[in-house]
Amino acid sequence: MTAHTDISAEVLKRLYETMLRIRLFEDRVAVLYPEQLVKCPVHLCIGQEAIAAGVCAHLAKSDYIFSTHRSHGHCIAKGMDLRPMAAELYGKTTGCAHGRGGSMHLVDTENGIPGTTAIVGGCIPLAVGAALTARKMKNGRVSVAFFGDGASDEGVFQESLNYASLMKLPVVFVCENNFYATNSPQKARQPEVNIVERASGFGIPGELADGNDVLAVYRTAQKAVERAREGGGPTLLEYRTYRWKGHVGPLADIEIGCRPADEHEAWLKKCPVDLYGRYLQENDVMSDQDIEAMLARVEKDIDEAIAFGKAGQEPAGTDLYDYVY
Amino acid sequence: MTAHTDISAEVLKRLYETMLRIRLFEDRVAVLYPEQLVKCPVHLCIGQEAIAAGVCAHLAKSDYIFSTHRSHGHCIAKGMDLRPMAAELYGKTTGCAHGRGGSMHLVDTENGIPGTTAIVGGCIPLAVGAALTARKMKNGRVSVAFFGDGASDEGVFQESLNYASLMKLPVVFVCENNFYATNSPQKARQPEVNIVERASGFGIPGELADGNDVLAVYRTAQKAVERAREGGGPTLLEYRTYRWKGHVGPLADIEIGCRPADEHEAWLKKCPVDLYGRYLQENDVMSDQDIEAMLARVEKDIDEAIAFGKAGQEPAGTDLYDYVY
Amino acid sequence: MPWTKIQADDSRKQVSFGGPASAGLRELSYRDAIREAMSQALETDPAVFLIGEGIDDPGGVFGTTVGLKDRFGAERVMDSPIAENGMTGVAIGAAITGMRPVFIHMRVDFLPMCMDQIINHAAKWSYMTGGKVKVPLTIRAVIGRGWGSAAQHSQSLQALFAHIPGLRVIMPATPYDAKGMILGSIAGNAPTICIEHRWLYDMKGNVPEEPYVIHPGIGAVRREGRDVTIVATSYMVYEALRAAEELEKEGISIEVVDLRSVLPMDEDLIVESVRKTGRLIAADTGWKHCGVSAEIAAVAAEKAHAALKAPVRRLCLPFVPAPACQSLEKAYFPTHADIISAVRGIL
Amino acid sequence: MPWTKIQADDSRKQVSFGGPASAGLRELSYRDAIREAMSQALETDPAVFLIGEGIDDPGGVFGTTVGLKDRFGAERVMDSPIAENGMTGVAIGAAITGMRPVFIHMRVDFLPMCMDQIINHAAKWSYMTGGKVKVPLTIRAVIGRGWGSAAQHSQSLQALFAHIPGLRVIMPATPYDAKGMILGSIAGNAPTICIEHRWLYDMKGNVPEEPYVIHPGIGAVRREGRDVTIVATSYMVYEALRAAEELEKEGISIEVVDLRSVLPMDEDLIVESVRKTGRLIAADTGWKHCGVSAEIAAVAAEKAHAALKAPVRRLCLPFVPAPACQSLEKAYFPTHADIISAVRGIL
Ligand SMILES: Cc1ncc(C[n+]2csc(CCOP(=O)(O)OP(=O)(O)O)c2C)c(N)n1
Ligand SMILES: Cc1ncc(C[n+]2csc(CCOP(=O)(O)OP(=O)(O)O)c2C)c(N)n1
Ligand SMILES: [Mg+2]
Ligand SMILES: [Mg+2]
Repeated sequence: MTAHTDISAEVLKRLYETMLRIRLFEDRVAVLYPEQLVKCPVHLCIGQEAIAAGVCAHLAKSDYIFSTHRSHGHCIAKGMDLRPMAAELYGKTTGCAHGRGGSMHLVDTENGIPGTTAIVGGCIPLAVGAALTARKMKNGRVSVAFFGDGASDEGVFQESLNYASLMKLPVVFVCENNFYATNSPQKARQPEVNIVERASGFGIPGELADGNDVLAVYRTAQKAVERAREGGGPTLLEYRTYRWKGHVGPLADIEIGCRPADEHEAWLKKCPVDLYGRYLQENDVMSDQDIEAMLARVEKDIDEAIAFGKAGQEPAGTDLYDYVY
Repeated sequence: MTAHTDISAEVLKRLYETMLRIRLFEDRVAVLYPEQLVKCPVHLCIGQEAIAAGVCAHLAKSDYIFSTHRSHGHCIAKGMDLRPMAAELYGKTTGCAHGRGGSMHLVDTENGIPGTTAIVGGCIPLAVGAALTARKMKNGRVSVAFFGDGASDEGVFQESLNYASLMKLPVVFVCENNFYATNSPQKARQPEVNIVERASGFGIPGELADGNDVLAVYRTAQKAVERAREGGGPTLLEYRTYRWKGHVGPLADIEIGCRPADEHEAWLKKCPVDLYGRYLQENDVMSDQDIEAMLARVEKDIDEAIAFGKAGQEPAGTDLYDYVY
Repeated sequence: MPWTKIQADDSRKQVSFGGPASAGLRELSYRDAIREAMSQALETDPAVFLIGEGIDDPGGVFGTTVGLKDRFGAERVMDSPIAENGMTGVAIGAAITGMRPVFIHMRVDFLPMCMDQIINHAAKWSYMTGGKVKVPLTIRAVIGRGWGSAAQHSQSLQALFAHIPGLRVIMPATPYDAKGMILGSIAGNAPTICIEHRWLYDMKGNVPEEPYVIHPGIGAVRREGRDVTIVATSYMVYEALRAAEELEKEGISIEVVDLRSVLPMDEDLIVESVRKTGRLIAADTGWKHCGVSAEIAAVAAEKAHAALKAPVRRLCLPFVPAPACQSLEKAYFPTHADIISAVRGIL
Repeated sequence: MPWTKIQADDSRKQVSFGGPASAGLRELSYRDAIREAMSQALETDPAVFLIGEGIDDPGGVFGTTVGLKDRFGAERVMDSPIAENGMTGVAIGAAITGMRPVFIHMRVDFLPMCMDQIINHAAKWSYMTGGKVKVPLTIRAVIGRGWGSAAQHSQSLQALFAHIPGLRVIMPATPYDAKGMILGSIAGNAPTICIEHRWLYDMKGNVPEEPYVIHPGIGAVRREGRDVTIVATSYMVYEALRAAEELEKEGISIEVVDLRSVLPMDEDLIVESVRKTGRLIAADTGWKHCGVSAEIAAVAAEKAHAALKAPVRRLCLPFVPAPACQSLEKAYFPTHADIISAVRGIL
C-alpha cells in the first residue's frame, strides 16, 4: 500500500466509506438476488471497489462519468443515492430510470451520470463527447470513462483516444483490467502488451497501477483529472484488478471452470477493502469504533435503499410507450 | 535515394517497370477521362507509385493484397493484366468484375487480388482474414493490406492490428500516408504522432520510411514480408508520400484551394518515378535506350488495354440480377 | 416546378424556431435551403455545432455547408476523423450533455459503420434513462445515384433506421421541407436521421427567410387525383409527379403523396388517399424487401383494406447491390416510366 | 410437440452435405441439433471453423458449442476479441480465400457493431467482383427476451439484414430446420445470418443423424387450416400454434405457416395460403415498422389482393425499446393471447 502522508484524514476516510458502500451494496444484492425480486441481470463489481472510489474522489458533482454493464460501483462512488439505484434494480417506477433500464442502465443527471450502457466499449466515445461539451461550454468539467479490458478490444476505444488527444479534451480513460471479458481471458483476446501502451500511439500519457490499492489509484487519477481540468488533455489509466463473482449474477464461476481456482484465491487475498481497512487502522487513521460506526451508517443506507426499492410500484404496463423520445 | 548494391539489376529494373506501368496507366486514364467513356469515379495514385512497386516486389503470385478506392497501382504492381482492368473502368462485360465493380472494385483471383473495397478501413481486417486462411492452410502465403492515413482513423485498423498480433498472422499493414483523406489534412484528424507509433501498443514492429524512395520501400517491405512468411507475425509500415491529383478524378485540386500550392509543388519535385529513373541511369543500371524500350513496351500494353476496354460490350441490362450470391 | 410552391399544412404541429416566420418567400435551391437551415441554427443556438468528414472543405457537402466554417469558426463547423462509430458516440455524448450536434455524412453508405451508436445508444438513451436524458442529435446523410459509384456508394438505407424505435427518419423532397424539417430536428429532442437525395440539391422552391420548424409525421399531397395514389419518398416524388403529368394526358388521374418522413409515417394520409383512389403504388428510393415501401403497403393492407380495388405495387431498387456500369445503372434506378407501367398494370 | 415431427418438403432443392441422409431420426433439442450441425460441419470440411466471443467457455453459447473446442481444438473453435466489426472482416477475409467460417454472437444486439462488414462487404463482395469471389460465411446470432435484459440485450433485428440484397437470413424454428438450415448455410456460398430465438434451445424434435441440407426460401405449413393464415417466424410459430389450438376449440381453423427464412421469403407459400383462407396475420419476433411483418403484409397486398377478405394484421413487438422491468416485459412480448385477439378482430 502506497504511503498517504500528504492526504488528509478526511479524504482517507471518505475513500474507505465509498469502498464500503460499494462492497456492502453489492454484497447485499448478491444475498438478495436469489429472492428473484431483482428481475434483471446484475454484474457485480466486488473486488474492484478501489478504482471507482479512488477515481471519483477527484470529481465534482458536476463532472461526468460514463460506465458499463458493471456500473454500480462507479455510480455509488460518484455520489448516486442508493435508493433510486435499488429501486431500478427492482424495476420500480421509483427507480432512477423508472424501471426501464434495470441494473445495466443507471442514470443520475444531478450527480453527473448521464447514463450507462451495456454495449462493450459504447461508453468510451460518449465520455469524449461530454468532454467536448465541457470544452465548448468552458465549464471546467472533466469527463471519465470507466470500461474493462474487454472494451479495449473494440476499435471505438482507439477512435476515442485519437479524438480526445487531437482535441486535447478533458477526459480520463479508466480501464479496469480484471483480465476477463465474460469468461474470455485477456490473453485469448490480446497480445501480451499492457493496454496502457496504446496511449503513446495517440500521444497521450498513460499510467498503469495496482487497482486494488486505493491510494495508488487515488494518486494516479489525481494527476489525470488535474491534467484534464487544466487543459492538458486526456490520460489513459490502466488498473489491474479482479472480479470476485462470475461475469453476471451473484455466484462465483470457479466451480464451473470459468477461471482457475488458485488465481481466484490469490486475488481474494488482495481484497482492496480489507487491505485498505487494515492500513487505516495500522496508521491510526481510523479506530475500530470509527469503522464500526461507518459500517453501521452504510448498512443503514443500504437497508433503507432496499426497503425503498422493494416498496415502489412496478410500471403499470399502460405506460409502455412513455419515454421513447 | 538509398543505395542498392545488394539488389540485382533485374529486380532494380522490374521495380522501375512496375512504377512506369502504374504512372503511365494512371496518366492515360487522366487524359482519357474527359471523353466520359469511363463512367465511374477514379482515384488516381499518381505520385504514390513507389509504394505499390516496392512492396509487391516481394510477393508471389499466390500472396494476397487488399486495397481501397485507390487501388489501380496496387493491382498493377501485383501483376494484374491491364486489359480486364481497363475494361472494368469502361464498365464492360470483359472487365474483371464484368462491369459491376468499376474502378473501386478490381479483382483478380489468379494474381492474389480477392477484391478491393471503397469503404475506408474496410480492407484491413479482410487482409488479416486472408492471413488467417494462410495460417490455417499452412500454405506459406503472405497477405498485405494497403490503406491510407485516413483509414488509420478507423477503429477497425486497431482491431486488425490487435488480432494479427495476437495470432501472429502473416500480414503486412502498409499505410500510405499522403497526409490527406479527401480534403481533410491528417492534422485535422489525428494528433501529431506518427501512425507507425500505434504498432508498439499491439506489440508489433513498425517502420516509417520515405514512400517516394522505392528502394527504401523495397528494403523495409522485404523485412516485413520475410518476417510474415517466417511466422514472425505482422508488421506495420508507414510510408510518407503525396498524391498529385485531387482525391477523385483527373484534375489536381490546388486551384480550388483543397491543398496549399507550395506543398503540392514541393512534392512534385520529389517524383518517385523521376527520382528512381535518374538514379538507375546515374548508377548505370539502365541506359537511355533501355528506358526507351521499357517505355515503349509499357505504352504498348496500355494501348492494348485501352483498346480492349473500349471494344468490350456493356452488360445487356437483362443480366442485372446475376452475381448477387 | 409548381409543387415546390405548395406549402404543407403543418399548422397542427408547427412551432417557431428562434422567432416567428414572416411572409417573405424567396426561391432557393434545396442546397441553399439546407445551408440556410445550418446557418440559422448556428446563429440561433450556441449549443448547435456541425461535424463531419470534410464538411469544411471547398465542396462543402454538396454545397450545403459552404462558407460556414469561415463564418462560425472551426469550433462550430468541425472536420472529423474518419471514425464513424466513435465520432457518432462523441456526438451523442455531446448531445446528452447539452449540445445539439449535427453530424453530416457524404453518403449514407458509411452509416453502417456507426449503427451501434445510432441503434443501441442514440435511439435508446431516452427510453433507457426513463426519459431523463434526451438525445438532440441530427444526422444528415446523402443517398442516391452517382456516376458509376457502385455498390458501396449508392445505397438508400433509410429502412434500416426507420425500423428502430427511438429514431426519427425524415426525407424532405422540397427546399421548403428541407429547411423546416432540419430546423425542426435540430430544435427537437429526438435523434433524427435526415436522408437527402443528391439529385435534389439543384431543385428550386420557395422558402421563407425566417427560421421555421416542420415536425415529422405529416405527409403532403403534392398533387390531387382520383384513380391511383402514389405514395413516394424523397426524389421519387418527382418521378411520381412526372408520371402523373404524362398519365393525365390519357385522362388518368394520379394523386401523389409525399411522405416527407418515414418514421413517424403519416398513416392517416396514406389511408385517406387510398380510400379515395382505391389503388396504391409505393415508390421509394431504397430496396423493397422489408423496406419503406413494404411498410406503406402494409399500412394499406391493414387500414385501407376495404378500399383497395387492385393489388398494391411497389417501385424500388431491384434487389441487387448497385452496379457500376451505365447500362446496368439505367436498368437499376426506377423512373417515371416504371411508375407509368405500374399504374397501367393496376388499372 | 407434434409439429416438430413434420419434415418440410425440401426435395426440390435438397442436396447432400458430406453424405446421403439416412433414415435414423432421434429426438434432439434445438440446442443439440445445432451442436450436431456445428460438429458435423467441422468433421466434414477442414475449411470450416467457428469463431466468436467466448464460444469456447463452459456455457458454450446456450450449449450449442459445448465440448467442441476440446474435440476440434482451439484452431477450429476460436475465441475472439470483442471487436465485432474487425472480426467480421477477418471472417470475411478468411471466407473469400477458401475458408467457411461460422461467426457466433450471443446476441443480435452486438451486430450493429459490424454492420459495415456485413452490409458493405459480405453482402456485396460476390456482386462487386462480378461473381468471381464468394463469401461462404455463416453468422449465428441469438434473439429474444432474457430476464430483464432491457433495450440493448433483447432485440430481434432480422429485418436489418433482410433488407440487404446479397445476404440470406434464416430463422429456423425447429431442431430439424436448425440443423439442416445451418448446415446448408455452411455448405453454401452466400453470406447467411442465422437468427436463433433463445426460447427455442430447449425445444425438442426429430432430427436425422446424418448431415443434411435445407435451402432457404422454402416455408413450411406447420398446421393446416381454413379460416385464417398466420405467417410466423421463429419462436412466434409456437405462439401461433398455441393460438390455433385454442381457437380450434371454438371451431376456428387456423393455418400456421412457418416462414423458416425471411430472405429469401417463400412468397408463393404465403400467397397460396392466403388464397385458401382469405385472411392473414403476420407474427414476427421483431418490430413492425419496415420489418419482416411489413414484408409479409406487402406480399399479400401485392400478390393475393383479390383473395384477402379482411384487413391484414401484424403481431410484433410494440414500437419502443425493450424495457427492463417485468411488468413492462409482460406487456412488451406478444403471446398466443395477442394472436387470438387479432384473429377475432378479423373474423
Ligand atoms: C459490443 C458488445 N459485444 C459483446 C457484448 C457481450 N458482453 C457483455 S459484457 C462482456 C465482457 C466485457 O468485458 P470487460 O470490458 O473486460 O468488462 P468486465 O465485464 O470485465 O467488467 C461482453 C463480451 C456486449 N455487451 N457488447
Ligand atoms: C467508412 C467510410 N467513410 C468515409 C468514406 C469517404 N471517403 C472515401 S475516400 C476517403 C479518404 C480516405 O483517405 P485515405 O485513407 O488517407 O486514402 P487516400 O484517399 O488518401 O488514398 C473518404 C473519407 C468512405 N469511403 N468510407
Ligand atoms: Mg474485464
Ligand atoms: Mg490519405
